[in-house]
Amino acid sequence: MEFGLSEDQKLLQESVRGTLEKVSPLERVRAAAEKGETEAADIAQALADLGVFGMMVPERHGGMGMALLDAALVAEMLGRHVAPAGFIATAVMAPLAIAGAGSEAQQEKWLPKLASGEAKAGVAIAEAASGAREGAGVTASGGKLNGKSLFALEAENADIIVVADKAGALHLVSGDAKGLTRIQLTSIDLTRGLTELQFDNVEAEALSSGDAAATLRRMVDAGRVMLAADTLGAGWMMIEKAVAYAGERKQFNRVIGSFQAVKHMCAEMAAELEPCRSLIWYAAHAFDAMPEEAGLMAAHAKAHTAEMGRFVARTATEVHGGMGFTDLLGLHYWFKRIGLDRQLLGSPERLRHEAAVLQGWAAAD
Amino acid sequence: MEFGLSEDQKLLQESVRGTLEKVSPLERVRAAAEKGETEAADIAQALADLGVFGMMVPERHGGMGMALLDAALVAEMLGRHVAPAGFIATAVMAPLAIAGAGSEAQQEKWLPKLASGEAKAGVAIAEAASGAREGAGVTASGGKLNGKSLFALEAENADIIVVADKAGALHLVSGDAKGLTRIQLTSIDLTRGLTELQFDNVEAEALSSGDAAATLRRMVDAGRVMLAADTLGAGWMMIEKAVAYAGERKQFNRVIGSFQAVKHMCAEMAAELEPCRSLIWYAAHAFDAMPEEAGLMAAHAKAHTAEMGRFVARTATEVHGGMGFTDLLGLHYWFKRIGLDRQLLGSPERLRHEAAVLQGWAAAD
Amino acid sequence: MDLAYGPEYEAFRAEVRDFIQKHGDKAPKRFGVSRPSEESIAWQKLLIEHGYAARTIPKEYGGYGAEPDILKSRIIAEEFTLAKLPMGLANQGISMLVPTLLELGTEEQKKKWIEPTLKGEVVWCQGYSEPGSGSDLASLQTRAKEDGDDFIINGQKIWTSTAHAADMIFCLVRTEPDAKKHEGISYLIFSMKTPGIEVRPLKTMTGHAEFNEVFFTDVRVPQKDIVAGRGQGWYVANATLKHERGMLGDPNQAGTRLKEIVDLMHEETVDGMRLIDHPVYRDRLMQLQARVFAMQFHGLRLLTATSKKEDPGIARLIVKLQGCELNHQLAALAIDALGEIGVLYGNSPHLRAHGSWQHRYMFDLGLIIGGGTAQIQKNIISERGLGMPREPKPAKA
Amino acid sequence: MDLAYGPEYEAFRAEVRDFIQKHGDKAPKRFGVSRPSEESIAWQKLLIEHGYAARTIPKEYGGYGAEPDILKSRIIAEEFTLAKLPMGLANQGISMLVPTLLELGTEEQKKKWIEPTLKGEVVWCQGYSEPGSGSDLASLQTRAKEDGDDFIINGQKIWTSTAHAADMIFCLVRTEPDAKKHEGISYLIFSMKTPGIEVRPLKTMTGHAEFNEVFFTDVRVPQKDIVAGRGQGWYVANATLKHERGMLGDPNQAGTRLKEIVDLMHEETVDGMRLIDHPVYRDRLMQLQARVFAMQFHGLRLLTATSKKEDPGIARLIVKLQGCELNHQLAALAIDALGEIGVLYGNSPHLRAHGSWQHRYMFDLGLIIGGGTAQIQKNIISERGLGMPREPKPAKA
Repeated sequence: MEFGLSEDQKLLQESVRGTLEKVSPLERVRAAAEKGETEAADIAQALADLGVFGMMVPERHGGMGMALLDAALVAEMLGRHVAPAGFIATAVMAPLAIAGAGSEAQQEKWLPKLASGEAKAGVAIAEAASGAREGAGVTASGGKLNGKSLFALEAENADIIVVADKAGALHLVSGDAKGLTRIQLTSIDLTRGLTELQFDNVEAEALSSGDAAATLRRMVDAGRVMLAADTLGAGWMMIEKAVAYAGERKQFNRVIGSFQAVKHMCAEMAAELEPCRSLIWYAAHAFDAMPEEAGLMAAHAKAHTAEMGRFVARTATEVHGGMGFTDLLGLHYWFKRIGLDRQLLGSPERLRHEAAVLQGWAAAD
Repeated sequence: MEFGLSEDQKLLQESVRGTLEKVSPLERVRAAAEKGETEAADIAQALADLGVFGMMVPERHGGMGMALLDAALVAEMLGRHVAPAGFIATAVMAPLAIAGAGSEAQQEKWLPKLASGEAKAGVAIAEAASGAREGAGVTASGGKLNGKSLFALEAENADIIVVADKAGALHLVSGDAKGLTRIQLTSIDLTRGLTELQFDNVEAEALSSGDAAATLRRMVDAGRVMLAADTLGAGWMMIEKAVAYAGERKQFNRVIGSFQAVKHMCAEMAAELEPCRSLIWYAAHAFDAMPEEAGLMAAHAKAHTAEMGRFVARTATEVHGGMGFTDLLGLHYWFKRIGLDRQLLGSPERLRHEAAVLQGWAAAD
Repeated sequence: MDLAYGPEYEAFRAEVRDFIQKHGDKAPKRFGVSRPSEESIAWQKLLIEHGYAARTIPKEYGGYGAEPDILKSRIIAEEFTLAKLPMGLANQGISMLVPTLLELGTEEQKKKWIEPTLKGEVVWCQGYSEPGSGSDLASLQTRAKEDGDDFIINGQKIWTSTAHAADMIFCLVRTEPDAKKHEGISYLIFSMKTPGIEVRPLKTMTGHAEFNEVFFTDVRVPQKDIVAGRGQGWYVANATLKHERGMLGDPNQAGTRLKEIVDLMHEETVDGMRLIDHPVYRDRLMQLQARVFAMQFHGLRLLTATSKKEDPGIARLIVKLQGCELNHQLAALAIDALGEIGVLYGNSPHLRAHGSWQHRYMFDLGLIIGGGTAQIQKNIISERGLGMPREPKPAKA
Repeated sequence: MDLAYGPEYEAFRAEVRDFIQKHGDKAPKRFGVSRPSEESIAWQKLLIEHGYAARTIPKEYGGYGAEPDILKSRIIAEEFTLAKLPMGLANQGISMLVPTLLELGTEEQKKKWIEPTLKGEVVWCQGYSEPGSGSDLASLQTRAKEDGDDFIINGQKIWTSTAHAADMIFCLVRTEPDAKKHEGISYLIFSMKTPGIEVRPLKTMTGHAEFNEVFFTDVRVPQKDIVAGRGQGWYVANATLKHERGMLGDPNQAGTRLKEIVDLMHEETVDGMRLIDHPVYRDRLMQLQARVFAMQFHGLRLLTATSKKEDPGIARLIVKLQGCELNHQLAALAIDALGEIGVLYGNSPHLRAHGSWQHRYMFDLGLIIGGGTAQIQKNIISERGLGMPREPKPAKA
C-alpha cells in the first residue's frame, strides 16, 4: 500500500518544474499573451526535450507508456507556470484516442510523431464533454464531416485534430484539410487557445478500430484530470504568491501577513486546495488501475478542484489588494487560467450531475 | 414615500421589547424549557395585556386591525427573547383564517376571544406549506376529518385548531373534539411546541365563507413573514451577545474582540443579517398593500433570512468559543430557535423553488 | 410604511416626464471617454437649467440652487432610468471636489472652480492612493517641500483614473514631515499641465487601463492652493471619501444585472435545455434575487432615513461591502451558467453581451479589494457599527 | 502508487480475519458509558494478547510489543470496521497519557500506570483547559503551592470529560508562579479520590453533560507525581496534544456518514418525491461526496508518508480543520434534507436515526470551536505550514 509519488515521479515533476522556471517565467508568459501566442515554440521545444509529449504514447510507438498520474504531475507544473504550451490535447487526449481507437496504420503514422513533438494534435469534443451549444455539432457521413465544433483544444495550429461527432464516433482530420475553417476564439486566458472548427464536407479518417465510445469516455476522463491538475498547480502558485506578498507588503507599520485576517485567508486557501491533490492522484491512478471508478473520480476531481480553485483565485487576489488587480504583478494570468479550466470539458455543476448519474442517483438527461 | 417604521410602530416594538425583557429573561426561558413548558402562561398573559393577540383581529371583532408589519415587529421581539409563547398561529395565522374564510357566526364566536387572549388557536397546515411526509394528510367528508397532520403549530393546548385538508380546504376543529389525538413532538427548540394531530372521524366546521384557497395562501405567507422576523430577532440577539462576549473575554492578554478575525466575523454577521430586515418589512407591507407581490416576497424573506440566520447562529457560537457550546450562557436557545424557524412552513430550498414557480421560471411540481 | 410618493412628488414627477418628452432627443449619443463630448456638455447645461443636475449647488456657483430633497433626486433618477436617458455628468470633480470645496473651500476657490467643473469644462482627477499606502492611506509619502510661496512636490500616486485627460488634480501631499502621520498632510489643487508631472497608464486584470500612475518630479505649485489649511488634508479627504462611499454599491445596478441574467437564462441553451430549467443554476439565481431585493429595499430604508435626517447607523455602513459583493456574485452566476461562452473575452466570436459579464466579474473584484477594501469595510463595521475595539498597536520589536 | 497491500500484509489481513471469525462473538454488547464494562475489559484483554490493541506498547508495560507498522494498524481497523466489531478501548488514558509516559515518564511511573490503564482497570481524565484559558492554554491559573513534600492545589478545570467516573487525572498546574507563562507549568498525575476535588457535570447545547467542571480546593498531592520535571508541563502537554490531533477528523467517519445520508435520501420522501430526486439537495450531496473522497485519499497519503517516516508538512496540519468542518456539513445536509423531521430531537415520535443528525450537527460544532478552535488551527496552518509571521504582541496600553 503506497499512496504517493515514486522517486521517479518526484524527479519527473522537479525536472519539469525546473525547466518551466527557466523557459516560462512571467515575462515570457506576458510576452506570449501580448502577442496572442498560445503555443510558444520555445516552451514547446523545451517540453519536447524533456520527452513530455511521448509520456502517454505506448513504448512500441516511440513513447514512454507512462501513467496518467505522471501526466497529471506535468499538467500541474504547466498550470503552476501558466505555460503557453499545448499538452492536454496533444500529449494526453489525442494519443489516447489514436492508441485506443486507431488502426495499426493510424497509430504507426501519428503516434511516433506526436511522441517526439514533431506533430501536434488538437481535440474537438466539447459537445460531448460539456454539452452542445445551439447550432454546434458535427455529423459524419461517407467519410466526410459537416457542421461545427466549438471550443476545440490546442487545435489552432495542430497538424491533426481528433473530432467527436454527434453519435460519439471519433474521427481524425488533417489540420490543412479542405473545407476545414479554424476560427480563433479568445478567452480571458491568453495562455491557451480555443478554436471553433467549421466543417464543410471535410475528409476524415474514422478512428474505429477499438471501442470508440469507451475511448471517447477515456479521453474526457483524462482531460478532466489534467485540467484539475492544471488548476491545482495554478492555485498553489497563487497561494505562494499571496504568502510572499503578505510577507513583504507593509501597512500600519506591520507586514500584512501578520494580520490575523490575512493569515486566516491564506490558511483557508491551503486547507481547501491541498486535499484536491489527493483526489487528483487517486483519479489519475483509477484511470490506469481501476477503470470502474475512473469516470466518477475524474468528474469529482475536476469539479471539486474547480470550486476550490475559484476560492483560491479570488482570495489570493484579495490578499494582494489593489496590486492583485493590476497587470503589474501578472497575478491575473493564474486567476484566468483557473477561470478557463473551470469551464472546459464540463463545468462543476455538470460534472456533479454526471457523478450522480454514474452512481444511479440521477437519471441521465 | 416612506420606507420605515412609524412612530407608533417604534413605540409598539419598544413596549414589547420592554415587556419581554422583564417577563422572558433567560432564566425564565430556561425554566420553561426544562419543564417542557412551550406556552408559558405568565408570558402569554403579559402579551395579552399588551393587546398583542388582537393585532390581526378586525376592529369590529374586538381587535385592532393592524398591519402584518406590526405583527412582524412583535414576532421579531419574541425571537429576540426566545419567548416560550404562542403568537404566530394564535395571533396571526388563525385570525387570518377565520376572518378570511369564516362565516359571520364563526367570526363572532372566535375572533373576540382570540383577540383578548381568552382562547388560543393552533394551525395544522404543514402538509400544504412544506410538503406532506409519507402517510400524512387529512381528508374531509361529511363534516368529519380523518387522517393526520404533522408539525401543527401552537396546537398542543389550543382551544381551536385551523386544519387544511389535502384539497386545500380549511376546517375549524375544537381542541377537545372526540376522535382528535394530539401527540407532542419534541424538536431542538424547547421554547416552542410542535404537535402531531390524528383525526379519527373528528367533527369539524368548514371555513368556507370566503375564498379558502386564497386564505390558505395568505396564512402561509403571513406565517412565513413571522418566522423570518423571529429569526431576525434571534439572530440580532446572537450578534449582540457575541459582540458583548468578545468585549469581555480575554485571551493572550487582549479582549478577543480586538482580534481582527473576531471583529470580521461580527462585521460579516451584521452585514449579512441587517438587509433581511428591509426584506421582511417589504414582504409584510406587500401582504397588506401589494397582494400580487406578497407570495414571492414572503418566500424570499423567509428563505433568505433562514440562510443568513444559520450563518449568524454558527458564527456567533464560534465567537463564544467553548462557552457558546455549553448550556451555561444559554446561547443555544437562540441557535435552536433559528434552526426550527428554518424548517417550519417551508425550507429555504423549497421556498426558492416556489419563488421561481411564482415568476414562471419553474414548473409547479 | 408608504411606498407612494404623494401628490407634491407626483407633480414633480410629471414635470420631469414633461422635460424628458420635450428634451429627451437632445440627450448625447456620444459621451466621450475621459472628457465629456460637446453633446454631453450641452446636455449638462440643459439639465442644470432645469434642476436635474447640480440641483442643490447654489446658483452663485453655477448650480440650480434648490433645497436638498432626496426624494426629488430619486424621482429624477427613476424617470431618467426609465426613459433610458443619461443623467448629468458624474466625474470625480463633480462628486468629490465640488462638495469638498462647498464645505471647506475659500470663497475664491469656490468661485473659481465649481462652475467650470459642473459645466464639464474643467476635468479633475484624484491623487490620494500611493503604491505604499493603500488601506493605510495616512501613511502617504508624496512630499511637498516649501520653497518661497510655492511647494515643490516629489512622489508618486496610483489608481488615478482620468489622470491622462484631466486638467486639474486634487491631491494629498505631506507638507509637515515632522507632524504625526494624520496631521502632516495637506489637500492641494493644481494643474496637471504643471511641468514635472508624468502620467503612465495602469493596466488591470481586465486588460484595460482604467487607472493611471502619476509621477511628480519637482513639481512647483503655489502654497495658496491648499484647501482648508496646512496639515488639514486628512480631515478634508475623509469629508471627501464620505461622498465617494455614497456612490458605490448602487442596488438598482444589481437589479438591472439580475434582470439581464434572467433573460440570458431564458435564451441560452445547452444540449437543447434552457439554462433557466437547470435547477442548480436556478436555485443560485433565486438566492441572488433575494439578496437583490433585500439590498434594494435596504436602499429605500436608507433613503427614507436620510430624507428624515435620521442616522441609519450600521445599516449605512454595510452597503458598500454587501453591494460590491452582490454585483460580483451576479456576474459569477452569469459566467458560470454560460459555460465556455462565459469565459470568452475581448473580441471573440460567440461573445455574449460584449464580454461584459467577465469584465464586471473582474472589475467588481477590483472594487472589492481596492479603494477601501473589504477588509477595511469590515473594520469600519465592527468598530463604528458594533463598537468593537481597535486592533492594539504592535509593540516595538 | 499502489493501493494493494502486497503478500505480507494480505497474510496479516488473513490472520485478522481468522481472529474475527474465531473470537468475534466475544465482542462486548455493552460497553459501559464512562467506565468500560466487564465485557469490554475481557475483550480488551483478548485483543492485547493477539496484538490488536496496545499493539506497539512494550510487553514489559502490558502491551503486545510489536514494531510500529501503520499499515498493519490500518488493516486491523479496516477489518474490524468491515465486521462491525468494536476496536479496543479508546479513552484519554490510552490515547494521551500512555504515549506521554512512554516518552517522558520515569521507569516507576511506566511500571505503575501503563498496564492497568491499557487493561481498562484505571480510568483517567485530562485537566488542561480552564474557564479563563481556552485557546490561550498557557495562561492557565490552577495553582500548586509547595508544602513539604506535597503540593496544595487550588483552581478550576473545565471540559473534563469522564471526570465523574475517573480514578486518576493528568493535570496541568502552575507550580512556578514567577516564571514566564510557558515555563511555570507542571504536568501532575493524581487520584480523583483525593479530598478537595469536586466534579460538576457541564451540560452542553446537545442537552447532555458530555463534559465536567472540576474544582480543586486545597487538594494535597505528592510532588513526586510530576511527569518530566517541574516547569516542563507545557512541553509535556504539547507532546500529548500531538497524539490527540491525530485522533480527530477521521475521514472514514465522514465516509460512513455520507453513506447513511445517501440511504436516507433514497428512503425519505416529501409529497411523494424522494429526496435524492431533489436536484438542489443532490448537488450538495455531490459536493460533499467530493470532499469526503478528497479527505479519505488525503488520509491514505498521510498514512503512506507516516509509514515512510516522511514529514507530510502542511498536509498534516489541515486535517482537523477540514475534517471537523466536513462532518458538520454532512450533518447539516442531513437535517436540511429531512425538513421538519430534521429538527426533531430527544425522544420525539418520527425521529430518524435516534436524532443523531442533530446531535452530530451540534456536537461537531463544539469540536470546531472547542479544544483548539478553528481559529487556532488557522493560526497553526498559516504559521507552521506557510511560514507566516506571528501576530505582534500588543503594545502596553
